[in-house]
This record gives sequence, structure tokens and C-alpha cells, in this order.
Amino acid sequence: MFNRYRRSRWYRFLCLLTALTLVVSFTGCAKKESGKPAAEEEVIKLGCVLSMSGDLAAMGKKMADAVKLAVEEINQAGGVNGKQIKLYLEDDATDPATCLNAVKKLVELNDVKLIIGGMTSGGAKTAGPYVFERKVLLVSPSATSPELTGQPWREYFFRTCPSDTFQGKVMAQLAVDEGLKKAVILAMDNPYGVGLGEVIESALAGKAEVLSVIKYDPNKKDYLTELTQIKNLNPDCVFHIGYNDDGRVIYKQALNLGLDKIRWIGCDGVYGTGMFATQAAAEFMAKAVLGTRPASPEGGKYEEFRQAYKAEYNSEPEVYCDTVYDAAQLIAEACAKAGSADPAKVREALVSVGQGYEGASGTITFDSQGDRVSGVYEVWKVVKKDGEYSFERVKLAEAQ
Amino acid sequence: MDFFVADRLVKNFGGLRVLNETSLTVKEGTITGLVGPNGSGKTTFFHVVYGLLRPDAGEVYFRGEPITCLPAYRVYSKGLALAFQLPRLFSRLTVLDNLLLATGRRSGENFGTALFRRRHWQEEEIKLAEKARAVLELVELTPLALKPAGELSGGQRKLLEIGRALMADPVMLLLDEPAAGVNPVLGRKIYATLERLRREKRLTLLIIEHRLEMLLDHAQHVYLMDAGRIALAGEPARVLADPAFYKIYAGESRQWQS
Amino acid sequence: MFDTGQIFFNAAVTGSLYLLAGTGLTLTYGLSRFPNFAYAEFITFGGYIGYLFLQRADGSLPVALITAFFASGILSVVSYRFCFRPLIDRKAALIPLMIASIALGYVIRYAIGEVWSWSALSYQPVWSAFELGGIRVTALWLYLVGAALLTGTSLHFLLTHTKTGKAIRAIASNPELALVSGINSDRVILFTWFTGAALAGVAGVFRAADTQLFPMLGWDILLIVFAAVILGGIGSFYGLIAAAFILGLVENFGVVLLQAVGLSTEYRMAIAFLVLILVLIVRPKGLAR
Amino acid sequence: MDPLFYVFDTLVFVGIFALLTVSLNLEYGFTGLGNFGKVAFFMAGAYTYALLANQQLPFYLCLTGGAAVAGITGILVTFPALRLREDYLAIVTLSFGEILRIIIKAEEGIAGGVRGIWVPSAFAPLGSMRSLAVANVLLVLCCLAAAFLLAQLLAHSPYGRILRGIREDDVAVQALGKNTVLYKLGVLTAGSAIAGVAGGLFAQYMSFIDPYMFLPLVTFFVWIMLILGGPGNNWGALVGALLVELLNRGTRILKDYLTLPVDPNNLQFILFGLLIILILLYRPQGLLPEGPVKTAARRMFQNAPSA
Repeated sequence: MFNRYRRSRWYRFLCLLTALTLVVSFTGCAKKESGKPAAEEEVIKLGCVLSMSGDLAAMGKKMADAVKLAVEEINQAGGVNGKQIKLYLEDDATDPATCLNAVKKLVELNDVKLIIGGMTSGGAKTAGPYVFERKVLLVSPSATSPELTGQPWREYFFRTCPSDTFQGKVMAQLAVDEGLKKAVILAMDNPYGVGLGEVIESALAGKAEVLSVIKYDPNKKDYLTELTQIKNLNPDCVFHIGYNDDGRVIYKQALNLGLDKIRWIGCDGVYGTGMFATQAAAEFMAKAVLGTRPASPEGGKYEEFRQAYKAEYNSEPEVYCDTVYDAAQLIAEACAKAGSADPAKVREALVSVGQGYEGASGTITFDSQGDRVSGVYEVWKVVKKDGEYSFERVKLAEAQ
Repeated sequence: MDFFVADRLVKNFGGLRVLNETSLTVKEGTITGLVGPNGSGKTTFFHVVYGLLRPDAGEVYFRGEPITCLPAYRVYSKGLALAFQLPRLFSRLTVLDNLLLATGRRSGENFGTALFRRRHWQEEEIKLAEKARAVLELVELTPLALKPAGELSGGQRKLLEIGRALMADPVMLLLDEPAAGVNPVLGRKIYATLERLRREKRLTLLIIEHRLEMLLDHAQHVYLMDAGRIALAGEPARVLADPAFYKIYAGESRQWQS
Repeated sequence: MFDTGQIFFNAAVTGSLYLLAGTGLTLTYGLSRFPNFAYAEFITFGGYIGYLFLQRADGSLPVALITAFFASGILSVVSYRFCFRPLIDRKAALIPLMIASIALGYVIRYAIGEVWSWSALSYQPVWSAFELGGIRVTALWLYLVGAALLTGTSLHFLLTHTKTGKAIRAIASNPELALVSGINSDRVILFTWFTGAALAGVAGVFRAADTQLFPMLGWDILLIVFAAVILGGIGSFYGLIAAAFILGLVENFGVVLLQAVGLSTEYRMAIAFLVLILVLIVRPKGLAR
Repeated sequence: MDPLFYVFDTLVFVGIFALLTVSLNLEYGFTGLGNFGKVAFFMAGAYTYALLANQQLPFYLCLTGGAAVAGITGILVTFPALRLREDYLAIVTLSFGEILRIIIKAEEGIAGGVRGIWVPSAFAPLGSMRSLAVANVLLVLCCLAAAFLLAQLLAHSPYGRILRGIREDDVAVQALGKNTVLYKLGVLTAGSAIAGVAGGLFAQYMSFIDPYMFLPLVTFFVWIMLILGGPGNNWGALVGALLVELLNRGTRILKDYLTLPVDPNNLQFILFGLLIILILLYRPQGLLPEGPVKTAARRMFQNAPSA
């Protein structure tokens, strides 16, 4: 009796296993045979891997909206060489491992060869070597880590966000110009924050004293203790590297602690009218914050993009919405120029399209390995006019 | 020194003194009874002796060795075994596994031997299974050997609990109301079996019992416990005849007349 | 260089939040005997309900607090009735109950994410700061400390002077006895689940008002609240009061200390956990017992 | 496009998660220990592998190192909590997972902090992508087979019987002369070591790791796998890992063909959560229920029920 029971369980298990294996292999094979010839003629497949869940989900969803906007605009304008763009949106759960998984799925199952993604530098590091092997084009809108420069697998990896190196120098120069001698660096603890913080620290060497480098958890969303500490240190200026999400909280709490008498220097991460969603943060920015971001012609494409985004989604674009929008537009233009969606040809075309390209995120020029060369930065401030807050350009600055 | 000595054990629960300098001795190869009204501290005494609770004061000696404050598994390895009042069976394991778990030190019970001495412990397992079969016969659970212990009735659970205590061939057995919840015929049979074990294997037994008449035939010595103290001690018949005995049990006299 | 008064005040603010968030957790932990990880979502849910009233600058904080109070309470009662109660009736062990609470937490969290999106939201009213005896305070922080004081006193009264409160303590210390002695434990348990989670909802509104609103809001403070609950002794409200403020102090002074020795302030979380682990080793029953 | 690569990739992940599930099954399924910090030991293994591999050590030594470090971490972390109530172990392990992640993030000197660390591939000399993929699948499956065999041998031995006894009634096992703390420690060490191997394999396969890969979510997924498959059944652990990973990837594939009114990611987590609650309510034993302890003694009783 027990033996029979045992065997039947075994059989059920084996059947289940076989069935599953068959299903998996069939879905794979079926698509390989049927999907290919007809579909590829009609559309250009564009993959997009962003955080739809996880820590950066809020940012990722806004970026996804920006990509959708770009694709819609391109398709409404007649597509690329008469072909419509079909967008495949995947989630990376803010986890580099999931990011690679999503890229693999796009490449191996959906036959996508042009991908926007690697939202974090970690994601870019896991997906980069793989797309190099598979000769698939990957354009990251937000992997800013300087470490990505000079990797051996860079051939098929581009980024529309500038590496942090330049911006850090511009930020440091701002403090030096104002004659501020005692600085605190308040950086979010992720590759972006830590990397930019280090650049600033080394750029300040000999010109101003760095009292302390405070790394904070971007997900904690309560920074009273850190800010109180800054108050105790009594610096002349605070370099703040963060995103909109945590920036709003920090500025609001900084206002509460009366830190608005100190000069704050922000970065591109806290640029964007999304910051004004919190009244107190807007008030604080108008009082104390000066910031930098990659320069674009004044009033130009960023404003255009912002209006379109707002019209479509009834909310303000935030950080990296512009770079991801540019990534989609650049790929489309490169496809048009190459006259094909073959990644090798698109790659070639992308290098030449990306020379002085006027995008929403400023002027984009790629260097030989696909990093953005952008020596010119805008210094911005926030002004209040008739009860409405807005960003205003102070000047342009060049990184040395 | 006596075979088993508990010397002035004290145990407090919060403000309540459950054991108040309880002392008793047990001679080797005898059956000793421990009686007393509900809440007089008998079960607590067992748990303290067995290392499941830590005494606040006092000593326990077994075969001349102090075993006070030793953890339960060390007490067990000295040759003492305990059968709980409310059976604590492994309800998702079979009756057989419940017994096989209760053997003394054996092969296959640690990481290395379980993996690398398979043949050795499998052979041992068969020997132990034979022994388990004998114990099952004794407690009349043979047909249920492969059933999960959780499916047993109350009386059967009690029997398995005793059977488990017997599996390891202990030198001394602490039994907490072995015949409670079992029908009288079986109860007598249990006592007969215990008596036989005492004679044949020189097993020493310390038994908590409510029904003194059970002990009358078998026990050589009885301690009467009241409010954490030993109030009376002696041969069962003498204790039963003592007027103090009825005074202590006044509240529960009906139970004792049946 | 070392503003002690400010740090003490900040500690009181942090501690008040932990107290509000932890009250229900410790009481239901004591009553139903499992740590309910879905509590994080009761906090978050309160915050989002508060958003309905505070998305405009003229929104009323008291209305938001009261609605969040009832909304989180009801969510908790519903989750008890349809998830935990059936499990307890089926004699589920402790760990399956914990797993169920984590799973329920995911359900609620992602449902919130679906309804309100994963983007961070902000309450619009501004509670501006002013100086009070050399300490920067905002009206919101004062309300928060006030709410914690109010909770403390009213719960003290409830637990010592009312039948329900005595029943809560009785069941927490001995469920079988309470059942025998005729306490209607089901009603008492439902009451506790409601009140506790309702306070968590209030905590959610304060937390969201002080920082901002997003679906992970509750989860991000849950482990520290757990630390407070265990530090205080599970089921002990008075222990929790002490533990919440101790953790508030440890966190706020800890950050100063971390700065002084040059470590990342991310260790702030680690400090709370370290306290937790030390307590478990040295005094596992917590402060109160 | 080459779906075979995707199948291989799936197999590798199923294998890694199956290792974790088998190790959790040893701890929870058999011994009843709620380890809610599985990801911590996974992480310890992964980082040890990464650090050792960067010292040019061969992969088998790195894997062993990962297992050893994770195992020792397991002892250190769980020992204080073991004598306490079972829910404390859960909270301590959960907290430890977060502490470890914070340390790795904050201390850049150890392994790159938030920037992560590169891990050299074990099979780089093989060259072609296809042979690399096959080698990875084989390595993972070999490790899984070994761990599974270990778990299965332990489960059906006197050792496993004691583990199950501890799960049912810790005090009774002590009263029967077994040092339960030692057993629990042994199991947690073995479980953590297996999780460490899984971590090492993961690091090797990803060729880059950073702290964002080791969120508490990983632990939750392992629990889903075990609860679904059947705690106390090693085959159940395998089936659970397979099903959940396929489900995970399946929803990703499925959403290309379905347009839903709700966000598929939100929906997926809501469904996973409901699934777990329903399983706990209506089929707490999981898909494959726990079987008996199979030893010579049992066979003897089966063949001759009453001699």
C-alpha cells in the first residue's frame, strides 16, 4: 500500500516535470518558427528595462512614461522609415540581477536588438557584458557611474546621461567662486551619490575644507538626524547629491531645522519641477539652493518636452525623464539614418547622430566609446514669481 | 549515600513558592510513590529534578553524583528517563518513529554518522526496531505502529509516552501519573509491567500517582507532598492509615474513596 | 557644536512615532501571539487615507487623522477576520502565521501601489518651523508628541480602569485562563486589532506629513518598531513607551556618534538592530517583565 | 534570438533558488526553525566567492570558502537567538540580513560598497557563449544534486528523525536525551552553508554583484517556494522552486500577449501574496506533503506489520 502510494506520487511528479519542460521549450520554439519573418518587416522593436517595482519604482515609472511619450511622438510622425516602433517595457525591480534577466528575455525571446536600459549603474554592469556578447545595442539613460568608462565591453553600450566626473567639478567650483571655506557633502548612498561625492571632495582639495561626508539611505525618507548633525557642524555650504524623492524630504526638513541660511549646492538629480510638489521644499530651494545640470539651449527642447509630458500625464517630469526621452529619440534617429534596425549599423549611426544632438537633456555629444562629452553645465536657481516657483538659469559653466 | 536524593529543593514562580525545601530519597530497585493533592508541586518537582526547570536552591544527587541544574539531555544520559503527565508526542511522526527517537546514544544521530555510516546505523536500526516491537507489544500499540502519533486516542497516547520512556533502558524512571486517563484494566496492566521491569531489570521507579490503591500493591515507599513540602513518608499502608493524610486530602476526599 | 536640547527633542519626536506605530503591534503580538508584519501596511494605508484630505494646502489635519484612524482600524479588523482568524482556527503555527502576515503585507502594499501609483506623494499643508527655547520645532512635531502623550495616558486609563483593558491584559498573560473566566476574548481581540492598527494609521499620517508618502513607508520603519516592541517586552504597553523613547535617543545620539567616528549614518538602522540583538541576549523578556 | 539561452538561464536560476529552498527546508520544513534571513547567508556566500575569485583562486575553492563563511556566519548569528522563542529567531535573522547589507554598502573597503564588485567567470577559458552556458547549467545542477542528496540522506536517518521531533516538541526531545540546541545549530550551519554555495554560484553566474541584489524580497521568494512545494519534503522544495521561478518568468512573458487594465508587476505580487495565504489556509502541507522517515526499521514493519 505504501509502495503504491509512493510510486503514484512519483509518477505525478515526473509527469508534472515533463509537462513543464515541454511547455517551456515549446513556447520558445514556437515563437522561433512562427514569429520571425512576418513581424520583423513591419515594426522596429525597442526594448526598455526600467524599475517598475523596487526602490526606484517611482522614478522608473516616470521614465517609462517619458519613453512612451517619445515612442508615441515618433510613431505619430510616421515612424522610422515607415515602420512603427513597438515598445517592449520590462521591469528590473531595481535589482541588477533582474535587470539582466529582463534583458535576456527581450533578446532571446522577443528578438529585440535595441534596448534602453540599465537604469542603475549596477544594472548596466550586469547587462553590459551580455549585450556585448550578443551584439545588441544598449543605451542607458541613468547609469552615471564613472567606473563604466573604459570597460572592455563598451562597444554596444551608450549612455545619454553624463558621467558624474564633470558635474562634480562644476559643483565644487561654485563653492570656490563664492569663497565658501567649510563644506559638508550630503550624498545618497548609491553609486551616483557616492561617486559624485568623491569627485567633489577631490575637486575641493586645497580650496575648501570638507568637514564631513554624510552618506544617507535614499529610502529612509527621514533625515532629521543627519540634518541636525549638519547644523551642529555649522558649515558654510552643503553639497547635496540626491534625487527628487529624497530631495523633497531633505529640503523640507532642512527648512524646519532652519538650515536655509547656509548655501546649498544641488545637482541634476534634484532638478525638475517635481521638486515643487512639496511646498516647503520649493520654499527652501528658493531660499538656499543653487544647482547644476547638463546645459541645454535656453527654453529649448527641455521646455518643449516638459509641456508635452505635462499634457500627456498631468504631472511634472522628474530626473532622467529627459535623458530617457532623448535615448528613445536618438535610437529612432540612428535607425532612420542607418536605414535598418540592425544593431551593428544602428551603433555606427548613433555615433554620428550623437554629435551635437539637441535633446531635452541638453546638447549630446558622444565620445569614442559612447559616453556623453558634456563640458558645459547650467547653474540654476529657484525663483518665486506670483506665488509660482520656477527654475531659472544663473549662468553657464564649463568643467575643466 | 542513597541511590537518588533530592535535597531541600526550592522553586519559586513569581511570588509563589511551589517547592519549599522538598527532600526525598529513593532506594535502588524499588518503586517509590509520590502522592499529594493537585497543585502540591509534584509535577514541578519532576521537572526540576529532570532539568527542565532550574531550582532556586537545593541539590539533586543520582548514584552519588550531583545532577542539579544539568540540562535535561544530560540528566537523561545519566540513566534517568521521564514520562510526562500530559503526553508530549511528536504528532506528525509515526508511533514507531516516536519510539525510535527515544533510544539512548546510538549511531546515525549526528551529522557525520548519519551520512557516512549508513550501513552501520541501518543495522542498529533493525535491532532497535525489534526492541520497539517488544515495547509496542507491552503497551498494546502494535497495530498502530505506522500511524502518526497525532491520530492516537488519549489512553493510547499515554501508553506511548510510557513506552518511549522504556525504550532507552533507563536505570531509573520518573513517571508522572502513568495510569491517568487509561481504563482501570489497562492501568493495572501497566503497573504489573512496571513491577516486572523492576524485578527483572532492577529498574528503579519514582511514580506520581493520584490513586493510592494502585500504589498499595506495588510501591515500597510513599511520600505525601503538600504545598511544596513532604508531609508524610513511609510504607503505603502506613501513610494511608495516618490521620494527617486525610486532613491533607480533605478537599479531595471523594476522589480517594473510589 | 553639540546641540543636546535639539537632539533630545528630535528623539522625542522619533520616539513618539515609534510609540504610535508600535502600540498596536505589541498589544496584538501579546494577544494573538505572532508578530504581524502586515502592520507596516496599516501604517502606510493610514498615510494614504490621510492624503485624501491633505492633498490641498487648506486640508485639515484633524479630519485626516480621524479618518486614517478608522480606515486603518477597519483594514486591520478585516484582515484579522478574513486572513488571520481562519488561520488561527485551523491551528496554524506561529511561522505560517508570520508568513501569512508577510504575504498579506505584499498584497496590501502592491494594491496601494496600484491605486495611488508608486510615485512619492506629498501632503500640501506646510507646518512651518519656529524657535522654542532655542529648539527648532514645527507645529506638526508638537502635535505628534501631543498625540503620543494622549495615547499614552488614554491607553493607561483603558488598560487599568476599564473591563476591556483588564481583559486585554488578562488574555495577554494567559489566554486559556481568560477563556475559562468568561472574558469574551473574541470581542476583546477584535477591539485590540482595531485600536492598535488605528493608532498605526495615525502614525502613518504623521510620518507622511513629516516626510512624504510612498508605498514602502511602513515597511521602512517596521523593523525598528519591532525592535522597540521586543525591547519593551512583547505585549507590554509600558515597556513599549520606554523602549520607543530609548530607541529614539539611541538613534539620534547614535548618528552623532557615527559621525564622530566617521561611519556612514546608514548604520543608524544597524544601531537599532544591535540594541535589539543585545537585549535578546541579555534580557530576552524585554524591559518590562 | 536564441530561446535556448533563455532556457539555460532559467535552469541556472531554478537551480540556485532550489538550493536555497532545499536549505530552508532543512531548517524550517524539518526542524521548524523560521529563518527569515536566508538572503543574509546567500549574500555572505556571494561576497566571499567574489572576494576569493578576485584573488585568482579556482572556482571550487571559492565555492567552498563561500559555504564556510556562510556556515560560520550562520552559527554566530543564530546562536544567541536559538535558546529563545522561535519568533525571535525570525526577527533576529531578518534584522541581520539588513545589517549585513548595510555593512557591505557602507564599508567600501570590503567589496566596493554600493558600487558592487566584479566577479571573474569560472569558465572564461571555454570561450564560446554556448559552452559557457552549458558549463554553468552543469555546475549549478551538480551542486543542487549534491545538496539535495545530502538533505535527502539526512531527512531519512535518525538525525532527520530527531530534527522532525524538535519541530514537533523541542522539550520532549530534550527529555529524551538529545541536546536540541546542538541539533539546531548543526542544521542552521548546514542550511547556511548550502545558501552560501547558492550565493557563490549566483556571484559566479552574474559576474557582478552589488548590495541591491540581496533585498529581503529574496528571502520572501524562497519562503513562497517552500510553502508552495511542501515544507518537510525535499522534492516539494524542488517543485516549489521550479514552479515559482517559471511563474515569475511566465508572467513576464505572458504580459507581452495580454493587455491588462492593471500594472502586471503589482498584479503579480498581489497574486503571489493571495496564493500563499490560500495555500496556508487550504493546503498547509503544500503540493507534495511530507512523507514518513524511511529507514530499515520502517521497511521491517511494513513487511511484517505484526510479528
